[in-house]
Amino acid sequence: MLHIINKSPFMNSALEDCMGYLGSEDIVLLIEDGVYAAAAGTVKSGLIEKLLEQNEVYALQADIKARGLEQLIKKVKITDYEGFVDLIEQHTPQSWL
Amino acid sequence: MLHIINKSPFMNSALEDCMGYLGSEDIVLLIEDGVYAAAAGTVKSGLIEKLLEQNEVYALQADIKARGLEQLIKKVKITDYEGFVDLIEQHTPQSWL
Amino acid sequence: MKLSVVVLEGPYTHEASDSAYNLIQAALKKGHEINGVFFYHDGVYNVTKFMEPPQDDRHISRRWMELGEKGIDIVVCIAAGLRRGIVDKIQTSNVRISGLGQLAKMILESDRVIVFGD
Amino acid sequence: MKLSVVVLEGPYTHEASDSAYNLIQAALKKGHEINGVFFYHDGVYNVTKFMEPPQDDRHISRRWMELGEKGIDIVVCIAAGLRRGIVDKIQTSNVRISGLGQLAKMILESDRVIVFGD
Amino acid sequence: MNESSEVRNVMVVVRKAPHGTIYVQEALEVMLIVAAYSMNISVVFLDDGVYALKKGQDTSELGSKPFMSAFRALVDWEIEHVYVDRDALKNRGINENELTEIGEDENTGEPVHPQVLSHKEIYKLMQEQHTILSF
Amino acid sequence: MNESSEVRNVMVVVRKAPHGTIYVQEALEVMLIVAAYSMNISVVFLDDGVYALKKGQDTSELGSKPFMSAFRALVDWEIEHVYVDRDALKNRGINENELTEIGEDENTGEPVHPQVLSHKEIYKLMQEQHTILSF
Repeated sequence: MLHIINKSPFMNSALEDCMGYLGSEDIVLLIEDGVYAAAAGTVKSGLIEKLLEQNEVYALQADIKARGLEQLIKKVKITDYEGFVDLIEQHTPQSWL
Repeated sequence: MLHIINKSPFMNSALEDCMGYLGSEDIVLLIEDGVYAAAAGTVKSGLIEKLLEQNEVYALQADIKARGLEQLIKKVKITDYEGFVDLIEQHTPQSWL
Repeated sequence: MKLSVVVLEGPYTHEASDSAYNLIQAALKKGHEINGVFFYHDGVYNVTKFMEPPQDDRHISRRWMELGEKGIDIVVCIAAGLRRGIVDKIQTSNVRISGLGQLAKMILESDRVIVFGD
Repeated sequence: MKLSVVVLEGPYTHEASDSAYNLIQAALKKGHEINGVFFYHDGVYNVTKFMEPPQDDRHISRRWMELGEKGIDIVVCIAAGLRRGIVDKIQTSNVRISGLGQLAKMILESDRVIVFGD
Repeated sequence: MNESSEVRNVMVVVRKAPHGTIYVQEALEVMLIVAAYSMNISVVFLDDGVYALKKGQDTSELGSKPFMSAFRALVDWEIEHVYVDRDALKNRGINENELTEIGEDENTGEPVHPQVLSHKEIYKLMQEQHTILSF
Repeated sequence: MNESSEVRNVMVVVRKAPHGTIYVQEALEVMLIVAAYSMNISVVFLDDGVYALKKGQDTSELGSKPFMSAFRALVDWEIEHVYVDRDALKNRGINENELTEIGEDENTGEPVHPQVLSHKEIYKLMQEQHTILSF
């Protein structure tokens, strides 16, 4: 499964909620305000760092650039919309709205 | 000041964020999905219980009834829309959207 | 008290519109003056005239129209409306389109301004 | 891959509409088939024809209209539209109004369905 | 691209609270229609979504449509696979008996209750889906 | 009903992140207009709102309007009281020097920076307001 998170981890629980339902093969994709979770050195960085112990985490490039995020957590993979399409092709998507 | 919270404390940080900016004379009013914070016996009840040590907390009756909440934290005051009007008349409102 | 109300969210979608309406009714009942209602952001969707909600539901644009009929100044932000395609020909009667300056005027003329949104 | 896309939020207001559009463009570029776009909830606001965004901004209903022109099936939910007053006469061309059954059909016909919302 | 051969598995996930936004109400409308097509539909209430099934909701004072009464008849619409997250209930101090029934058994007339499941059980169901519609 | 006699104190509070929703963009439009009236306007960035002032935002790939460039010229619009919450920055790992300037001093030509304040200082300002517009 591809878990899609589009909310800031600072103000919304979507990412934390999703983490209770993750298989080891599952992938997490951060889009829209969800990409703030990929920023390094924040009080919420631990969430993605923990996720990365078992799962692959992607973040959408266009959203990262729009938000001016430069220091990302290592091992978070950056993808563009075409990569997003590939991820959907490979996994059933679930949006954690 | 009258701090108005309209988000569920389980999924949004508005109530916790607001608590960093409270004067001892200030009042907190829970409306819309914010009233879930007034429910007793939840993992988030502690927020309002802590608030009540210093501040008055109101919750809007129409929203409580709509959500079927019965067991509320003691000392939370129930008000109707007319009471809401009185609170606005007495205090400058700030909505923590 | 002279009260102005700002609504940032659309009808049905978010309770903001209902909360604003119910508060205004209570304020009127208590004899306060509603200086104006300002629809901004998705709030501009509150007054589209072709709404046909299910029969057992409230009719939100009609409610605002009726408040306008009573003489309450109901203003739809032109910038927010244009962006969203909510122009005067698809709006209900008794509301008017104006700029954000109208919100500034409401602030200057009111004792209190309250914002409802998401 | 046959992909269907559900959009639950309105234009400009929420990035959901942009994310959906950008994803569809990328999918088309890679040779996938877009089985349909279904606008539900506030998504129905995406195709109002009177939108006039600032000149330096994207024109969201025009984008959807152009996708429709290319033959992509763009469906606006009738129940969500009626409630909000978004009826066919204020919608852009190359989109059609239909029921939720259309969403069910898209699910039956697609390899993947993705939801964008708030 | 998925195991099921003919009948597609579709899951509607409800995570938001009712009344504050229209998400739950319009999710309900989706369930009722999708269930009418030949699909194997399941509905899962997670997080604040569990509040949608709470008994005793009364929107009369709010003036909004009492849509939640339709949850009491899901079974009549062929929606029988209705699941509720156990932790979500616990975190909100909600007992199972505070949840509405979702209809009655057509043979016995007994009330049908939503099934309370663990994260793990819900996750297993998620993995079996062709489509997950989230609200 | 408040201390100020003639000029009204109006505060615009920005708490949401930019780009995900239109809240920040439309808050900006409000600031610019309200400042043109005879009011004493202040703008406060709290919580995710602080991201609105981050340097290096580039929406070209997204296709949306680069509205945030207007924050670099707030001073030209007579918006000089611009405050940022210290804890919000710290929690997000943002240094002050990663924030955009809000214009330049009309006498010296020096860049003007938003002022970083504590909760307490911001709360004091809140208490002095006639109107607080929240986004």
